[in-house]
Amino acid sequence: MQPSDNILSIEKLTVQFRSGGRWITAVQDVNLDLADRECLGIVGESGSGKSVTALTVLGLHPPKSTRIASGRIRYQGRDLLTLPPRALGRIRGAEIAMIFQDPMSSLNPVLTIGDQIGETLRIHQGLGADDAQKKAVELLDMVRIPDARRRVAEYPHRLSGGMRQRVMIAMAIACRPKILIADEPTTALDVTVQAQILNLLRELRRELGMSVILISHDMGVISEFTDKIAVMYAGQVVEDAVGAGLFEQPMHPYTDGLLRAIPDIDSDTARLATIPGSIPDPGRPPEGCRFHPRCPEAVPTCRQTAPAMIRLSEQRQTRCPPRAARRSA
Amino acid sequence: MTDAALDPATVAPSALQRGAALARRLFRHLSFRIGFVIVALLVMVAVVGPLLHTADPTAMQMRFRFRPPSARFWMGTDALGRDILSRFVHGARLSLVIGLWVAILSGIAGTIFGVLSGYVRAIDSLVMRIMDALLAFPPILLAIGINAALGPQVHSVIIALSVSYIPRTARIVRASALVVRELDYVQAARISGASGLRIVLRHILPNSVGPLLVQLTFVFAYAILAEAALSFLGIGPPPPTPSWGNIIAEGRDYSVEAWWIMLFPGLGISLAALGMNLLGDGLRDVLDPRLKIEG
Amino acid sequence: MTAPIVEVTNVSKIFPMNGTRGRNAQSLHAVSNVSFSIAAEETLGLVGESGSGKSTVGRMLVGIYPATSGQIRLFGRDISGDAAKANLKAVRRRLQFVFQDPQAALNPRMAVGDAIAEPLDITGGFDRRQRQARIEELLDMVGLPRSAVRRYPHEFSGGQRQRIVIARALALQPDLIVCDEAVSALDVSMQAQVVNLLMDLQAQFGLSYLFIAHDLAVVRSVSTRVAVMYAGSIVEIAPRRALYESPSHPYTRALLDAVPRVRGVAKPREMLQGEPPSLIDPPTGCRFASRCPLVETRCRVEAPPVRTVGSGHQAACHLI
Amino acid sequence: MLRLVAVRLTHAVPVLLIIAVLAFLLMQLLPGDPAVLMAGDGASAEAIQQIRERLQLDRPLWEQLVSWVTHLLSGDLGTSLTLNQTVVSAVAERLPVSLSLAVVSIAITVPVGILLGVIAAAARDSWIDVAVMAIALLGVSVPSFWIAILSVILFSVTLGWLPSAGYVPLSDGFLPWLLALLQPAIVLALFQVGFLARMTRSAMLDVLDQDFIRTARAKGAPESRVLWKHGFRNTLIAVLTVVGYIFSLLIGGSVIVEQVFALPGVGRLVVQAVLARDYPLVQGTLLLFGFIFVLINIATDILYVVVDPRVRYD
Repeated sequence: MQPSDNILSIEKLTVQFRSGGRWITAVQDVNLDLADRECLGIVGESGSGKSVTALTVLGLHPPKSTRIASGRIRYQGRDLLTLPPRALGRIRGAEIAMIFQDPMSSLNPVLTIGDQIGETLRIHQGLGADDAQKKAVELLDMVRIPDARRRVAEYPHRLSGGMRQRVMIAMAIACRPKILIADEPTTALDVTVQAQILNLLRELRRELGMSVILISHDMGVISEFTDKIAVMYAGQVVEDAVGAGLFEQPMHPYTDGLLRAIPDIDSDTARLATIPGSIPDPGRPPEGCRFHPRCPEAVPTCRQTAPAMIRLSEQRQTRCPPRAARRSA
Repeated sequence: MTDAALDPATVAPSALQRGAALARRLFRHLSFRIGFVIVALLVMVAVVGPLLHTADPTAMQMRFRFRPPSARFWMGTDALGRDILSRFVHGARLSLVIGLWVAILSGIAGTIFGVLSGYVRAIDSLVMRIMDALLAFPPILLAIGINAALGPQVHSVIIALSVSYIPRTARIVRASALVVRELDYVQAARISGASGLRIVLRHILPNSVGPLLVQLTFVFAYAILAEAALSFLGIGPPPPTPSWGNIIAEGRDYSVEAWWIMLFPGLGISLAALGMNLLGDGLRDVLDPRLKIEG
Repeated sequence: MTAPIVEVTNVSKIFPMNGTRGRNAQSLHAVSNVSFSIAAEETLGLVGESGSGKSTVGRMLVGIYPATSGQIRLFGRDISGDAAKANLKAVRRRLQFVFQDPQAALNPRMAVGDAIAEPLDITGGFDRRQRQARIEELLDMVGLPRSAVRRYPHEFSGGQRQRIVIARALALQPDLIVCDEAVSALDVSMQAQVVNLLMDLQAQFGLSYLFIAHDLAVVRSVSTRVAVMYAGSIVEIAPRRALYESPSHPYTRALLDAVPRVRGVAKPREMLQGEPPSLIDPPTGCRFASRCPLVETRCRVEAPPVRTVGSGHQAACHLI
Repeated sequence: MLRLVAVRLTHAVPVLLIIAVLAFLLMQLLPGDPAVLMAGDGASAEAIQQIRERLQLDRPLWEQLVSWVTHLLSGDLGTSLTLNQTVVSAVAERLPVSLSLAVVSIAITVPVGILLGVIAAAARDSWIDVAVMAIALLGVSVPSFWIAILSVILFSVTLGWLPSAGYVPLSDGFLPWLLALLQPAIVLALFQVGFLARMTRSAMLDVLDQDFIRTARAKGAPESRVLWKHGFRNTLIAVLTVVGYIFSLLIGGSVIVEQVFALPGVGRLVVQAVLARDYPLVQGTLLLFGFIFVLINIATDILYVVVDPRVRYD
């Protein structure tokens, strides 16, 4: 794949947190590419580093307790990680926008939703208060909030969770960004509302021609929404794939285990498959492959050498050498 | 962390080890460290001082009036020729004793009122109304009033200041009782049929200790400041008693010529309050980073 | 078949709203006219979206909230009537509850051993040795090492904490455990472990569960029968296969449709618009009428009757 | 809004009543015979009897209480034992001085305290934060009467910039008034600035950790906007609460500062009253301060509604 195809490239990103006087690696050596108008899904359990990766793109990680140990994030020929704050500020919200998991706490409780949507426009397009308010009404219409003219003057606490997430989306698309990063956008919502929000995102993406990075712990959401998927475990991408191949033939034992552990809504299961053990302490990741203590397929080398990503085809990569070897054999 | 807890081979740390671990975390906190050193020094001065420096704090030696600090009188002498160092040391003892008693008394009473109104809904509004009314009197003024009623003695200062800090302490305990009593583990205890007393003793009190301790450290600091102010106004322990506030009040008229009289006790008060405030900051950050307690 | 251990008949719960008294007093109709039963060794799954009242039902069952009207009988005793207090006390030992958030369900200042033994301590009658032995037995049951006794909750991960909560719930050998979103806060891999543990314990001790959850797939994997709640009412109740394979209420169908699937191609969606009605002033007719794709005039006026669709399969809809 | 004010005022009535009873009971706390204590050492039996009658101490407790509250309702706080005037007129005479001091001091405290707190929070854990917080910590640790004396030595005695004592009424001109009050007001403000700065910082740190701050940054909002519009606006409830509390600190502090700077205010009156055992005067002034504080609390509660749309009182 040529780099020029990609609107955003995360290259060898390693992010560390300070905890108890030590630097702990939260994200290690992550490589991800986002092509124009593509939807990239990042899936993983809590502590896998998926949200940290997304926050780092816009420099929204807490600056004091976090450091970028290595890596580049290339966007339009520039490295977002080395951009001065003002230049990054011009990109945030205007070219790359983001929505978050909890629409309850992500909106400022003391400002009206009109103020908050309009603010994006006032910052980036220098709109006056009245114009911003007018645009806010249009945007509320765009995210299918009924009675937008009245709702624009409401405070967030008067809206339901689904409505608030729509407001967040209105805020994010106000400046027609090229990239939308959605960090667990439907996790806090009910399943029927989730369906509405995902549908809205799908339509807006088509209408505005956005590229999307969707982060979720829900394999179902990722599977239905994205073109390309990266699976993260303990700070690393363990497998990535273009298309649905990942679900049909996982190339990493972790992905495999995760897919088996999900109860199936379409059949009666007698007993769920499990992944033994629990997620490793990020302060003391296991030697060798990070998944080996829980892996049913581990061989001696897995305990000693930390594997790198292995390219299997144009569409697929894995961090599991035994599986890669078996496939090529 | 999770792996160690699961590993049957590792032994769970004892209460002593847990205490030591907490102490280590506290001492990693710079504020706590500085505060601890200051308070420890003052406690040493107050406890050991009178044994080493045996000069009588009330003995007047007219020959030695207004002596500046020297090898013989480290902090100089006052208008009546009394040794300031000796008075300073006794003042330190008095300040710390008053601070400690105020913290203990207002802590006990505040906890009782706080738990009662936080847990027993029926009396909440009555107790809180009374606390509001008490809160309406600024501590110094309330202390002045109570002191006026009880007469100028050390114990009336202690009672007065304790009473004035009860409402704030009660509010803190009540606030954490209100939070804890709605938590799932209290619900679980209720489902199992736990009595109100058990819930208070096993669940609410242990989880209010942190905020309470932090609050009481600040109360300690304020009590020292308030006692000094009362003494300075002449409403504290009566004059011959060597209290820091008294020394400053007596030295005030000579503050330009004999600056040392009021300098050292002032430094003493500031250091004591500073030390306790620093301890409080450290405790707050370590025990519960989300706490916002002060006064 | 023996008598059910739980019989809930026409139960409603109305919460007075805070701060509104007198003339414009308002109240929240959290649960309206709910009936179901649970047999011994059975799991009844209770699904619904947030605000559907499923959690309130669970809490009424263990006596956290008294029912406003209707009857709740546990093990043959009425815990909603005049002798509610005495009857609840009599059955308390046989009831337990597992909460959603294992973080909040454990007192951070109480060692794991003491937390597990709390029901024993409250009931009394266990000497030191018996208590210790029971704690160790319980830790074995839920798959935690005995060294956990003197540790504190913060030393454990979410999944392990949920095991501790389950151990505490098992302490007095209850017959019924209400699991309120017991695995919702856990990651997929932890969730599967805890679900399997709950199933194993049920087989071992003959437990009954009321399994409250919003995750339809998890509910299918654990339940014998499933009830679906919407806006305070049960709209459909059926044995699990019947409910998932041939749902008859339009809401159940929409709910099942809305779940994103990992495997297989997504079916064309019949997507629900809007959001559930306010329960402060609930609609008179069918509560689902405002969002129902099949809505007719009578749905808006008349509350739908409960109809039997198949064996043990009932739904409240005019159109069946 | 008007209804809200009315509701809050009715809620305050029981508190005000309790305050009145407390002030009354304070008198009853006196060990032994209050009349003897008040008359002072070596007073004649007639003098004691006179005081007893004047204060109605010979009547049963509840009758005294009823009479005290009834008089209170008609605005009668009794007569001073030492000043030859009613308590109300004695207080009214001195109130302008104390109010002037309070106004100047608050005018210094609020902007400075908030600014320091916000700056420290914005620069969290940097040397700026450490320095600002060290200053704030000194503010809440150094006794004001001591710093007052040191300040007089420096600014009045040595440099001669500011008057060391006395009050100039506002009617004599704004500048002389301000000049007379500047030094005491600053000394008085030190503790409160420290207090407010510490509380503002911790409230800000709390808010800056919230998700909506991240949203604001994700929008591309410049840091100053994030800090003030999104951060500080959400601390207003906490800051308001502290400012309300600061009024009570201010009243307490003014007692001390008025003493040091010889300002003829209410605070000084209280101290004189206590030292002279003029109990009706002590009672009356305590009551006044209590009432003021309750009114300030009501004002704070009402302002909550203004600054935060989520707060509603029904």
